[in-house]
Amino acid sequence: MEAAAAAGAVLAWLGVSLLSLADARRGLALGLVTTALGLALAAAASGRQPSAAAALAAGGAAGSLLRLRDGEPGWGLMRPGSTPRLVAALLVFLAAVLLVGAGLGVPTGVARLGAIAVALLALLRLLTVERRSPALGSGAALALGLGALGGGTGLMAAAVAAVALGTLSGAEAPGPGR
Amino acid sequence: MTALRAWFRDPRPGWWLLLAGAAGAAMTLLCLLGRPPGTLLLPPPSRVLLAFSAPAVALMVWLAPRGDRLERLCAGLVGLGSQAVLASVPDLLAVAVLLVPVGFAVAARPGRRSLSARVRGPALAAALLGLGWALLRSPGPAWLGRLGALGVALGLVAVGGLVPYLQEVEDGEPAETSYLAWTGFLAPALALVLPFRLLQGHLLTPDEGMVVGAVLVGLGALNLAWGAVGAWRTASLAEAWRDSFLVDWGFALIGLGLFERDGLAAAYLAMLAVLGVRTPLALLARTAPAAGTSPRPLALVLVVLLAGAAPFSGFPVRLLVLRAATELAWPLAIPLLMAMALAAAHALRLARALGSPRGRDAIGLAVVLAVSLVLGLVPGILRGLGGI
Amino acid sequence: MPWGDVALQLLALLVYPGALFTGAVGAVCELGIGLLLGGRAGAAEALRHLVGVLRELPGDPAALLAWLFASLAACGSSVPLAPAASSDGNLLLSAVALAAAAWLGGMAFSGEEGGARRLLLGQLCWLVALLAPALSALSLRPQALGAVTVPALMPVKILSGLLYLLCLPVLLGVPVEPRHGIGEPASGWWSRGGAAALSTRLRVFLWLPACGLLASAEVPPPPADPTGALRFLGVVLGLAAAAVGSAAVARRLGWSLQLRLAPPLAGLVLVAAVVTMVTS
Amino acid sequence: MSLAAMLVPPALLAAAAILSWSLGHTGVGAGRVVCAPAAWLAAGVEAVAWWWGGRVPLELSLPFGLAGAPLGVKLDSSIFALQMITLLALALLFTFQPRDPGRAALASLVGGVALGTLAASSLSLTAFGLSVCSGLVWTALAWDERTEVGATWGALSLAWVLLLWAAVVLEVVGGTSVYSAVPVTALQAPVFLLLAAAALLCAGALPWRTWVSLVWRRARPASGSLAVAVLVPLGFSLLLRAYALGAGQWPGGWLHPLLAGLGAATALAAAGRAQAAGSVRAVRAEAVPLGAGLTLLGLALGTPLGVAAAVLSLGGLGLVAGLVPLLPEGGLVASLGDALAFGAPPALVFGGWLLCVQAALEAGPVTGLMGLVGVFAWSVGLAAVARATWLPAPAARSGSPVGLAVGAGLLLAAGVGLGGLASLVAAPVASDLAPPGSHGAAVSYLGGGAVGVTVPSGSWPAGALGGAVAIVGVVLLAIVGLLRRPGREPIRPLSGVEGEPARARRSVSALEVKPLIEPPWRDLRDRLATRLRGLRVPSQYRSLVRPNAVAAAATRGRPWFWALVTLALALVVTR
Repeated sequence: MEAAAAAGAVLAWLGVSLLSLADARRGLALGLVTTALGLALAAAASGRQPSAAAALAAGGAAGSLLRLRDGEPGWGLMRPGSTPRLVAALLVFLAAVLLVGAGLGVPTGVARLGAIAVALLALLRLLTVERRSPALGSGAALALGLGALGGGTGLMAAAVAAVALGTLSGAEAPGPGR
Repeated sequence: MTALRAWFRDPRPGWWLLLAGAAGAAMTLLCLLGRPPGTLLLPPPSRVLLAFSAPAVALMVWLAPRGDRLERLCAGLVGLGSQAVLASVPDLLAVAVLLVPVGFAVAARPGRRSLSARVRGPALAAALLGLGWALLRSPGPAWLGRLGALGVALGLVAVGGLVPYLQEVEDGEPAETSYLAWTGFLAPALALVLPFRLLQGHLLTPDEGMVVGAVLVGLGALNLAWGAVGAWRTASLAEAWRDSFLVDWGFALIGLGLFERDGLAAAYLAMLAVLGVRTPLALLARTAPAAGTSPRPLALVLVVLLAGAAPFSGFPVRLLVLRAATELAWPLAIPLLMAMALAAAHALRLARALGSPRGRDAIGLAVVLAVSLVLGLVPGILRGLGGI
Repeated sequence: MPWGDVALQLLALLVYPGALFTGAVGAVCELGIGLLLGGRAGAAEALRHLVGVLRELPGDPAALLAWLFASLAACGSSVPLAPAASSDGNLLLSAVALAAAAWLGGMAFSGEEGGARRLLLGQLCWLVALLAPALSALSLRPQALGAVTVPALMPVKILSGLLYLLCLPVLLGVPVEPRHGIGEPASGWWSRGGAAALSTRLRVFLWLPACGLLASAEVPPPPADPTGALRFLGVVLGLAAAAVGSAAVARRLGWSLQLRLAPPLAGLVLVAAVVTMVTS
Repeated sequence: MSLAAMLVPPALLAAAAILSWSLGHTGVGAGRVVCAPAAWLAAGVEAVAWWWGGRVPLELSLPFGLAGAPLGVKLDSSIFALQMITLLALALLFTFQPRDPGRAALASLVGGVALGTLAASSLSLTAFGLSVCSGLVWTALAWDERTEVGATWGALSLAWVLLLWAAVVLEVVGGTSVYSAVPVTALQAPVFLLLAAAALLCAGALPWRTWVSLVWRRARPASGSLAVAVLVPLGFSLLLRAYALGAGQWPGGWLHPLLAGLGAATALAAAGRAQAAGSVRAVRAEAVPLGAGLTLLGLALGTPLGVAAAVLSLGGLGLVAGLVPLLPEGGLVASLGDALAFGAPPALVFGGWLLCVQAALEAGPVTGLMGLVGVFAWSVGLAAVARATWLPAPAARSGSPVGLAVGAGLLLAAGVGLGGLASLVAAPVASDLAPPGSHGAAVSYLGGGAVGVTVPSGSWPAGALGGAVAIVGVVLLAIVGLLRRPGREPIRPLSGVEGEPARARRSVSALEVKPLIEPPWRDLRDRLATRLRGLRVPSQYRSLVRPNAVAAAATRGRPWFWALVTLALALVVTR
C-alpha cells in the first residue's frame, strides 16, 4: 500500500511538473491526466473510498480530454524560459516533503505529499501564466490537488471542478477583453 | 407580465450562460432546502445573507441597460448559487476546491483584464484555505498547525481581495467581473461560515486560535487604516469605492478575529451591510451622474450613511466591534476609533460620486437607504434571525 | 412681585445714589477740575461743557444708557443712607455696569484704536485692583471688604488701592498721554469734536461710581447717617482730586504714569493676593 | 403628566417635520406656519406637564433596543431645564427665521431628535442620538452652503465616536450604560475624560475657534444657528450626566480645576477673537463660545452654586443662540442686542455669568483666579461690542425686528426673573446633581426669590434693581425714539448708522480697524501648519521611505508581492 501511495504521489508530481512545463494543449492534457491518475492512485492506496478516487481520476481524465479541444496545438514542452519552472518543480517537492515531514512513514502522509506538491506547483504556474489554456489546466490541477487532501467530499468536488474547468474555452479572446 | 416580457425581449445570451443561470438558481434552491441532507447545510446567518444578496442582484439587473438585463440576471443567479454553495458545504476543503471553478467562472466573463490575471486572487485564496485546512487537521509539530491556521486566515483575506491581496481595479470594468464580485458579494458568505466551521469542530488548539485571531485582527486593522485613508486620498474614484469596502471588511475581520459574541455579531452585521448597502451603492455609483452644484438632501444623507453614523447600518457595527475590542483589550479600540473618525472624511467624496440620482437610480437609492435604516435601527431582530 | 422693593430700587436708581446723585457729584468733579486747572476760565469752560452735555442728552441714547449703567454701578456700591439695603451691594455688578458705561464712551475711538486700547488695558488693571481683595476675602460685598482690617489682607488692600487710583484716570477718560511743556489750556480736558468727545462727555456720569466703588471697598463703611454720607462724599471727592491731580502732574512732567506703571503693579497685586490666599 | 412632558414635545416636533415636508411636496410652502407653533406648543406642554406632574422624575424603559443600545427615556429636573432651553431657542428660530418647507421639516426633525437625545436613559443611546443629530445638522448645513461644513462634520463625528467609546467602556466596566444603573465606581477618570472630550467638542467649548464660531460666519446663518441651539445644550448635558453618574462628583478632584480652567481659557480666547474680529458677524460668532466658557467654568466647580449658575448661564446661551441670528447687521438695536448677548445687565446672560464667577470665587482660591480670568473675558467681550460699532456692516441682513424684540424681551424678562428661575429651575437641578456635601469644596448657598438671588459672596437684586433698570432703560429708549425729530441727529448714537460715528464708520474699513489687543499667538496655528507642511523626509533617507511604491505594488495585484507577504507571515508564525 505504501509503495502504491508513493508511486501515486511521484506520478502526480511528475504530472503536475509536466503541466507546468507545457504550453500547448497536448502537454497540458497529458500533465493533467497524469496528475489525476497519480492522485487517485495515492488516495486509493491511503484508504480513501475507491469510488471517490475513481471519480477523481475520471474527472481529471475528462478535464484533460476537454483541454485537448482548444488552445495552442502541439506539446509545447520545455519552451525557452521554462528553466525556472523546472527548478520550482524540484523545490516544491522538497517543500512538500518538509511540510509532510514525519507523516511520510504512512500511506496517508505520502498521499498528502503528492497532493501538496500538486497544489503548490499548480498554484505557482497559475500565478505566473498569462494565457488562458495553461491557466485553465493549472486551475484544474490545483482543484485536483486540493481535493486529494480531503476525504470523499473533497475528491468528488475536485472531480466536478476539473470537469467544469474543462468546459471553459481555452481559446484566447481577441482584444483587451481576454 | 408585460414588464417581464419586456425584460425577456432582450437578445438571448450564450446558451451556456442560461444554463449556468438555471444551475445557479437550482443550487440556491437546493441549499435553501438543505438537499441532499448532510452534504448541503445552510446555517441561519447565511440564510439572512442570501436574503440580502437577492435584492443586490435584482438591483444589478434593474440598473443594467435593457440589452444586458437577461445576461446580468444569469450572472447574478450564478453568483447567488455560488454564494449558497460556498456557505452550505460543510467541508472547508471542498469549499476551497469549489472556489477554483467559481473563480474561473467569474474570471471567464468578458473584461478588460485577462482571465489569468483575474483568477489569481481566488486561486491563491483556494490554495491558502485548502492547504491551511489540511495542515490544521494533519498530525505533526505545533508550527505546522500554526502554519495551517495562518493559511486559513489568509485564505479568507485573499477571497475578499483585501489587503495584502488587493486586486487591480480598473475604471469602467463590469461589476460582475470587478472586485465587487468577490469583495462585495461572494466573500461575505465565506466570512460568515468560516468562524462557525472553525469553532464547531473545536479543531483549533489555543495556539492555532491565537494565530487565526491575531492575523484576522492585525489584517483587519490594516484594512481599516488602508481603507479609511485610501478612500479619502486615492486619485481614482473606483479605487476609492473599493477602499470603502475595506473599511467595512476591517471591522468584520477584527470582529471575527476577536472570537467573541459581540465581535461575531459585528462581523455579521458588517457583512450584511456590505451586501445590502455598500455593494448596491457601488453599483449605483457606476450609473448615477456626477453631483451638481446644489446637492439634494437625499445625496447629503448618503454622506451620513457612508460615514457609518446613526441611524444607518454602520452604527451598530461600530458599537459592537468597539465593545468586543474593549472587552478584550482597550488599546485595540484606538485604531478603530481613528478609522471611525476618518470615515467621515471619505464619505463626502463617495456621496458626491453618487451625485443626485433620478428615476430608477433614485428609487434604488431610496431602497438602499431603507435597508440601511433597518440594519441600523433594529440590528437585534437581524441578529435573532441569524441566531447570533 | 415685591413692588415695594422695586419702588425702593427705582428710587435708588433714579435719585440716590443713582442718576441724580451721580450727575450732581459728576458735575461737582468737572467744575472742580476746571477750577483746579484753569481757575475761573476753566470753571466756565467746565460749566459750558456740562450745559452742552445736558442739552444734547435727550437725543443721545449712548449718553443716557451710560448714565443708567453708571447709576446701576453706584447702586452696587454701598453708599450710606441708600434706600435699598446696603447689603445688596456687589462689586462685580458695579464693575460690569461701570465697564459697560465706560465702553459706551469707548465707542468714540473709532479709527484711533490707541484710545480704546488704553481704555481696555486700564480697565483690566482696574479689575485686578477691584477684585484682588475680593479674591483674598472670598466676598464681593463692598462693605464687607471695606470692613476687613485683618493685617494679613492689608498689603493686598493697599496695593490694590494704589493700582485703582492709577487706573482711575484711564477709566474716567481723563487725558493721560504725556504732554511736554508747561501750561495747558483747561479746554484740553473737554476736547470738543474728534474721537474723545463722547468719552469726555460721559465722564461726568462716571465720577461717583468709579470713586465710590474704591471708597466703599477700601475704606471702612461709614455709619448710615448724614455725617456718614458726608464722610463718604468727602472720600469720593478726595479720591477724584487725587486721581486728577496725579494724572495732571504726570502729564505735565511728560510721564505716562498710568500706562507704564499699571500693568506691573497689577501683576504685583495678583501675586500678593495669591500669597495671601495661600498663607491665610 | 410627566409622561406627557417626556414624550409629547419630541413627538410634536417630529409630527411637524412630517407635516411640513408633506405640505412642501404638495406645493404648500407652510414650513414656518407648521413648525413654529409646534415648537412653542412643545415648550408649553413640557412646562405645564412637568409642573402639573409635580416635578417627579420619571424613567421609561422599553423591552427592545435601538441600534444595539437599550431603549429608554427619562425626565428629571436637569433634562427638563435643558429641553426647555433647546425648545425656546428653536421656537425663536422657527418663528422668525425664514425657511422653506423642506428645511423647516429638517430643522424640526433635528429638534425632535435633540429632545429625544437629551432624554435618553443610557449613555449608548445618547451616543446614538448625538450621532443622529450630528448627521442631520450636517445635512442642514451642507444643504445651505458648503463653507465651514467640513470642520463641523469632523468635530461632531469625533464627538459621537468618543462618546460611543465612553459608553462601551462603561458597559464593559460597569455592566451597563444606563445612567440610573451604572455603579458609581464604574465612572473612572479615563471614561470621564472621553465623555468630557465629547461634550466639549459638541458644545464647542474649547480655547480655539471651534465649529460654533465657524457656522455663524457663513453667509446663511439659519442652519448654523439651529446647530448651535441644539448641540451646545446637548454637549453640556453630558457633563451634567457625569455628575449623575458619579453621584454628585466627578472621578478625581483634579478634574474640576482642569475643566474650570479650560472654561476660563475658552472664554478668554473667545473674547480675544471677538475684539480682533473683522466683521460684526464674526464678533457675534464669539458670543456663544464666550458664554460656553463661563458656563463650563461654573459647571466644573462641582459646587451646587456652580451647577445652578451653569444652568442659568446655559439658559442665557440658549436664548442668545435664538436671538443673535435675528439681529440686524448694524444699528442701535443691533448694538443693544450685542450688548445683551455679551453680558450687559440686567439680562439673563449677565445674571448667569455673574453667578458663575461668584461660584468660582467661592469654590476656592485657585478657581477664584479662574473667575478673575472670566471677568477679564467678560470685560473684553464688552469692549468687542463697542469696537463692533466701528466695523463696516454689510447691507446683507436686516434681521427680524419683531423676533429681536421677542428675543431681547425674553432675555430681559428671564434676567429680571433670575431669582425665580434660580429657585424653581436651577436650584433643583443643583440639588439633584451636586447635592451639598458631595464635593469637598465649599458648599454655597443659593437663595432665590422674586427680589433676586442671594449668595454668600454678594447678592444681585435682579427682580428689584434689575427690573428697575429694565423699565428705565426701555422708557429712556422710547423717549429717545420719540425725541428724534427729522434733521436732528443724535450726536453719538451707538450704531454708527447716523451722525458722526457713521462718518467715522464709513471712513474706516474692516482692515483699518485693528484689534484692541494683538495676542502673540494669534496666527500660531497658521504658522504651525505652514511649518508642518514644509516637513520633508531628508533626501538621504528618501530611497528608504517610499510608501507610494509599496502602495502601488499592493494595489496592482502583483503575485510576487502576495507571495512575499505570505512568506513573511509564515516565517513569523512558525518561529
